[in-house]
Amino acid sequence: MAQMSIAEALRQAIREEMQRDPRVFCIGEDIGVEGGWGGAFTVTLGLSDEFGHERILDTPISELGLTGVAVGAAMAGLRPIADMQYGDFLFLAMDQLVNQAAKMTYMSGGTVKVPMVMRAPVGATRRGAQHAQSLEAFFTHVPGLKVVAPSTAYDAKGLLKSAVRDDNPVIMFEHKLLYGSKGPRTETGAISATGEVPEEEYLVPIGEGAIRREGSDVTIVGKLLTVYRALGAAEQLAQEGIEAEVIDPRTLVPLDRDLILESVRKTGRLVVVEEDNITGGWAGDIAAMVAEEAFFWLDAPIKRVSAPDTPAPFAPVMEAFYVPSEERVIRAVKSLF
Amino acid sequence: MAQMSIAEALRQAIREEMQRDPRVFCIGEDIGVEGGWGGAFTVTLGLSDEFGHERILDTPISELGLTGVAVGAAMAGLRPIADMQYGDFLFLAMDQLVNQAAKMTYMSGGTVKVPMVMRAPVGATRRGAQHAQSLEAFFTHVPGLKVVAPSTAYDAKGLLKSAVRDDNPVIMFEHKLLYGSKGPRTETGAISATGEVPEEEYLVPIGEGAIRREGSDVTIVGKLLTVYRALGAAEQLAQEGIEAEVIDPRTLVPLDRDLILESVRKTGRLVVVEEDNITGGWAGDIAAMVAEEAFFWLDAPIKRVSAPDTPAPFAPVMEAFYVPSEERVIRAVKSLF
Amino acid sequence: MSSSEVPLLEMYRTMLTIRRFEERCNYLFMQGRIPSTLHLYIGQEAVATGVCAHLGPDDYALSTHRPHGHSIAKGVSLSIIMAELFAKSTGCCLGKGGSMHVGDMDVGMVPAIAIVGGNIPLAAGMALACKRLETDRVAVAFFGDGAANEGAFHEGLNMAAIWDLPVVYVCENNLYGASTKFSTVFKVENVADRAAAYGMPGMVVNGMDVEAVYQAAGEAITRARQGGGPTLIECKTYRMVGHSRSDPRTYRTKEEEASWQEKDSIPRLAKRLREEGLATDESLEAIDKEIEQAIDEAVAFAERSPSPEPADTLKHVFYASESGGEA
Amino acid sequence: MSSSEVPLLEMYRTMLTIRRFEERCNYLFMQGRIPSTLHLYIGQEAVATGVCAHLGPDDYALSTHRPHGHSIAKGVSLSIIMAELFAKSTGCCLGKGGSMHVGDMDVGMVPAIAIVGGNIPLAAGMALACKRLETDRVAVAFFGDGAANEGAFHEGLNMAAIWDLPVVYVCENNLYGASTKFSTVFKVENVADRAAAYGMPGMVVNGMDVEAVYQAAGEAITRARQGGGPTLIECKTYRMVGHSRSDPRTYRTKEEEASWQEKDSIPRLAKRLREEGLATDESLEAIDKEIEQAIDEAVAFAERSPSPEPADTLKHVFYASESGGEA
Ligand SMILES: Cc1ncc(C[n+]2csc(CCOP(=O)(O)OP(=O)(O)O)c2C)c(N)n1
Ligand SMILES: Cc1ncc(C[n+]2csc(CCOP(=O)(O)OP(=O)(O)O)c2C)c(N)n1
Ligand SMILES: [Mg+2]
Ligand SMILES: [Mg+2]
Repeated sequence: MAQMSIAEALRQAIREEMQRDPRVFCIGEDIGVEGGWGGAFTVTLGLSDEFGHERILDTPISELGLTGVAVGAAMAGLRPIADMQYGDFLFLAMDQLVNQAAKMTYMSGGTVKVPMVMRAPVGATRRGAQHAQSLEAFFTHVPGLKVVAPSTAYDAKGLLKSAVRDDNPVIMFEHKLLYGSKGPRTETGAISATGEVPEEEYLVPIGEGAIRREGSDVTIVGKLLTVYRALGAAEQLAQEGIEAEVIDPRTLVPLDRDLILESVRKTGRLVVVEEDNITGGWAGDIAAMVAEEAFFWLDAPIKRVSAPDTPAPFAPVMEAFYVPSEERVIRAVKSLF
Repeated sequence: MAQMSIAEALRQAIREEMQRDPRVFCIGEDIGVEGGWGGAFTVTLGLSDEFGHERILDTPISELGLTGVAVGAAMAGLRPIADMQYGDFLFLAMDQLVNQAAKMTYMSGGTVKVPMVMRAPVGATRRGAQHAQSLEAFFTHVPGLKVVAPSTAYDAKGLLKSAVRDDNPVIMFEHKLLYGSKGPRTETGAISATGEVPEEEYLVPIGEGAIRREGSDVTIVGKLLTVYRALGAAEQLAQEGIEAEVIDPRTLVPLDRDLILESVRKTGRLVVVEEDNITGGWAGDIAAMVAEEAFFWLDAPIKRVSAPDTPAPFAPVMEAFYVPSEERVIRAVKSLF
Repeated sequence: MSSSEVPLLEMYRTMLTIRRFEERCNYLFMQGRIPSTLHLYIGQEAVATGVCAHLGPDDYALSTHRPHGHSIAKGVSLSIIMAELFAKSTGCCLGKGGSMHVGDMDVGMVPAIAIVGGNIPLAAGMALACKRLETDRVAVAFFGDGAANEGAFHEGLNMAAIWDLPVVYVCENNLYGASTKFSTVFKVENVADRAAAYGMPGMVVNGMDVEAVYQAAGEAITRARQGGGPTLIECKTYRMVGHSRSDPRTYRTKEEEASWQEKDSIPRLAKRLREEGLATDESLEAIDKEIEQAIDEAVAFAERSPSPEPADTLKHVFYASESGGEA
Repeated sequence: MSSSEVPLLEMYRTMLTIRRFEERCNYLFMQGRIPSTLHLYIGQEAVATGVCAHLGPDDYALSTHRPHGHSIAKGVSLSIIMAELFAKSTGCCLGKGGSMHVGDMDVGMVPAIAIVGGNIPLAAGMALACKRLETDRVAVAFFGDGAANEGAFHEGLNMAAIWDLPVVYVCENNLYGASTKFSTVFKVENVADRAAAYGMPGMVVNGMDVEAVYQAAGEAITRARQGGGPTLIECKTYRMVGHSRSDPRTYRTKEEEASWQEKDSIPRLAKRLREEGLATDESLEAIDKEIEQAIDEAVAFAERSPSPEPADTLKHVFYASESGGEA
């Protein structure tokens, strides 16, 4: 098996899918420029040499337009993988995603399909409020979209391949601090999510979560970066005799509800950790589901460990306050006992 | 006291604020055209005769642009009230609202203010999926925005006046079926939200909820149209001996959390009713807050009565299935006993 | 192009079908038998007709909130359009879409997009697919003057231009975007003047003259098919009815309406047909009867069709290869 | 305008201040003393300088992800910019904004918008306020060639035009949007060619010649102040450094870089000053020294300033009249 960073695993997934299916192509800003960077986070680096500029299609700075082009291309028989340089710019393309891509199959009575992928990096990395947001909750709320959020190289590759093959629009959120922890374009604070990726073809099915650590005392649900915060917290809690079960849903829509519900029925306690602002976040939605479906198994209130309700601040000292830390997870867990 | 529909009450609020403060102006599509309709739902009808076309400013069909113009005008000393013909088009303007308006004060370290109002109609009214959405959850999740959602004429006027005077961006959601139930542009299924509106000046403060009906057995939280569904359900439940307390938060951000929490501590049961899709909706956020803050007072799971996770269908028979009914509220309440 | 090559009689039939179909829609709407709202195309028939005459079922047409005319011209069956307006399960969108989303991919009519300007980048994307899949198909997007002030117009036309996509943009300038007069929101005289900003050819055409539309569209569509890239065609036209339901049209003058009424494309073409000896009063009368009959059948179909079940709401959120099923 | 009316020496000082400030930023960034990323303005100094020379503190300037140059030219103090880059609580945004959001409303420099094109409608709105409040203020938006492909450009310029707003749009065409070459995403030769699509005057200017920029900006700004409406000025320029941190610039050739290096606006202006007898080698040297000293002071200020407290994160989400407090 090969060791790969998430950026490499995503590149490998794109390469394999493009080799397999000539209809697959990439579209985005600065993704295939000769001598360029392969997108903002190197994911498509080198692919235009391999596949040419028609299939690694560089666009003007036109987020709504390039998204609309992807939607239209998907409707007419191609399978686009669109690249948003920063998730924050999805707000410019939201009409095409929410009003067009997500609703086309439904509005047409199931006759039209939109097999496209939109990839978007999220997370705070010292660039201030317009390059830092976690966008998941804006899209998990949209019927007709599937949403995936890999936290490991294995999942990144397997989920992207599944997303490309899905006949529906799939948004993949990627965390900037997880792309890789080496190389010139690495982010300060990056975490090594490098892992083993099989040589042979595999898919990670959309809709299946993973238990990252088993435990019997409390369930911690995280996603993307906060999976690592949850795991770090779990290690420390174990030293104090609290065994946390850590769940990484991997897919946010459709959600593996049973995995979470079964875990909570076992542990009786739930903490949801995410980098996004607390009000209206995805964490609240998990809490609501559990408060509805597993209420009688709960021994304690449901806790959310999220960013506060502020835009992302620039100064590293404030950003560290903003992004949930292991300490905050530990404190939340302990408050339930 | 005068009897007014919500559309009339909003018009009155705009008139009074424009008379009071020359910096206040309206901006939007088809809002002040001579011989036109006063916006899609008559709210600004006649105001351009009174205030002229400079202050009731008709724009091109450019939602992002007109929103950006409002943000800029607010930053430079005016107090715009922007009009979105249908809430669904906010997705086109989302970058200006989320990345610019909501973050400007924060990013500037508190030195810049953006005193603007954005008004947007929501709700399903037989026009299909692109003219039907409830957008609240997309905006309650954005730090830096205030969000109000009046369900009565009194609140509509008082909240809009408060919104105009607020030094922050405020989004007002208005339900199409509540504007008025008479006149040529009335919607099928409109509910009369006509009510008494005092002659003398008053404000409804942003951030204060209202108890619409007292009760001791269960708390039902609704907003906009679903306040009326909740009240209808409560009447029927009372005949079966269940006394429901119905809460209308009126402001969604900042939320009157104590009003809801106190009610739940009293009743021990919570049902949240809204027209929006269930996953990632505002109802889930209320549930999460209560599951965190009032867990030990709860006697039963928290129920959400929402639209299913589908786009809004066109056919009236499906739309009636989509929008929460009194019956669904009643069923949800009964399931808690 | 000599006039003998122009399918004048066929186009007459299409234009009149659109006109009569919509007159009927309006009548049924007034009677309360069609729910919701309607945006009628009456007055603009020559545009859809003249353009779609060049398109086959494999070509794509994209429409807006005002899609009945384009759908009919593109070959969608009257019955499934009418059934959709009646909110029936046999409608072209199974009752899920409604008036603003009619379409039928089987004849290349993309379910309409009611977000003004939203179909413009989509059309570029479909054209990109036509090109990549090495077909000679084209995509045509219809939209209004108002749509040309949307950012989507700018971004979409630019991409179509830089990539030489086989797409034709047809702007139907009917002088109003809802109640807003063209001249109050444009400082240029023609929408087509904007084509130059993208290095794209622009054409201004009399949209009340179906032959002129046919001619211009033919040129642009041929260019697109042959790899010559996109064109922006502006058709000057007029909507002879209200923008949508209950529009008293008091934002424009009766004189203006009358002056455009005189330019009505259908009597104009009828006159031409008679002059060319292609039709007589009687033969035109016969066409009208046939059309009314086809519409009667469409209405009957719609009326006898079943409503969807309430729980059908839950279907088709995701695409399933097995039609009707859920993924 | 005779050259004696042009504040050449002042502009030289501004341009050199921008250059030296950013050279220092780059050095400090390499040393790890500035966190985050930086988009440097080196090479484009003549644009900000020539335009802002016409603006007073009551006029508004709006910038982008590359805002240091505009801020300095508009009169923001070096110390509070540097402190912001250092993420200190004395920064112009109290450490909340960072490099991409520097600004200072006290001198009319709007905190920068890092969403490409996002400042274009905003500028129209600010200009609308200038007009309505019956001032003779203007708003100037700086943006790149890349931004001119955003929908925001289209919608913003159109509104500015139809309402004759006192705004000047300055497009700094540095031939690249990030790594993307201008000619691959535009089918027109000049961004300014697009002005015609809005019925707005467009100008193409040599952005390496501060006098040319000064001249053109003066004309446009005067027109705007006098109620003559907006202008789109395109300045042809070049960024002589990478797009942001760690950009090896391998998407362009060394020859291209060298050819623009020869056009560098600062030596060009120095030469002119000497020729005109407005400066000597010694006096220019003295200016450089003064600038370095001012930058030293700014760095010292930034270094000795305190970091924000972690919990300061929670402040300023909403505006409060009492500065520092929460609404
Ligand atoms: C993005 C968007 N903004 C506003 C509307 C509301 N609306 C529907 S039709 C219309 C006017 C469109 O004008 P035009 O593009 O000229 O088309 P026409 O109606 O004249 O055919 C408006 C404003 C919409 N559907 N979508
Ligand atoms: C809406 C948006 N899309 C993409 C980006 C990422 N990005 C930052 S700078 C840049 C290039 C901008 O090019 P241009 O407008 O020419 O300005 P320049 O960097 O050359 O000064 C890009 C794509 C962004 N910040 N905002
Ligand atoms: Mg029109
Ligand atoms: Mg550039």
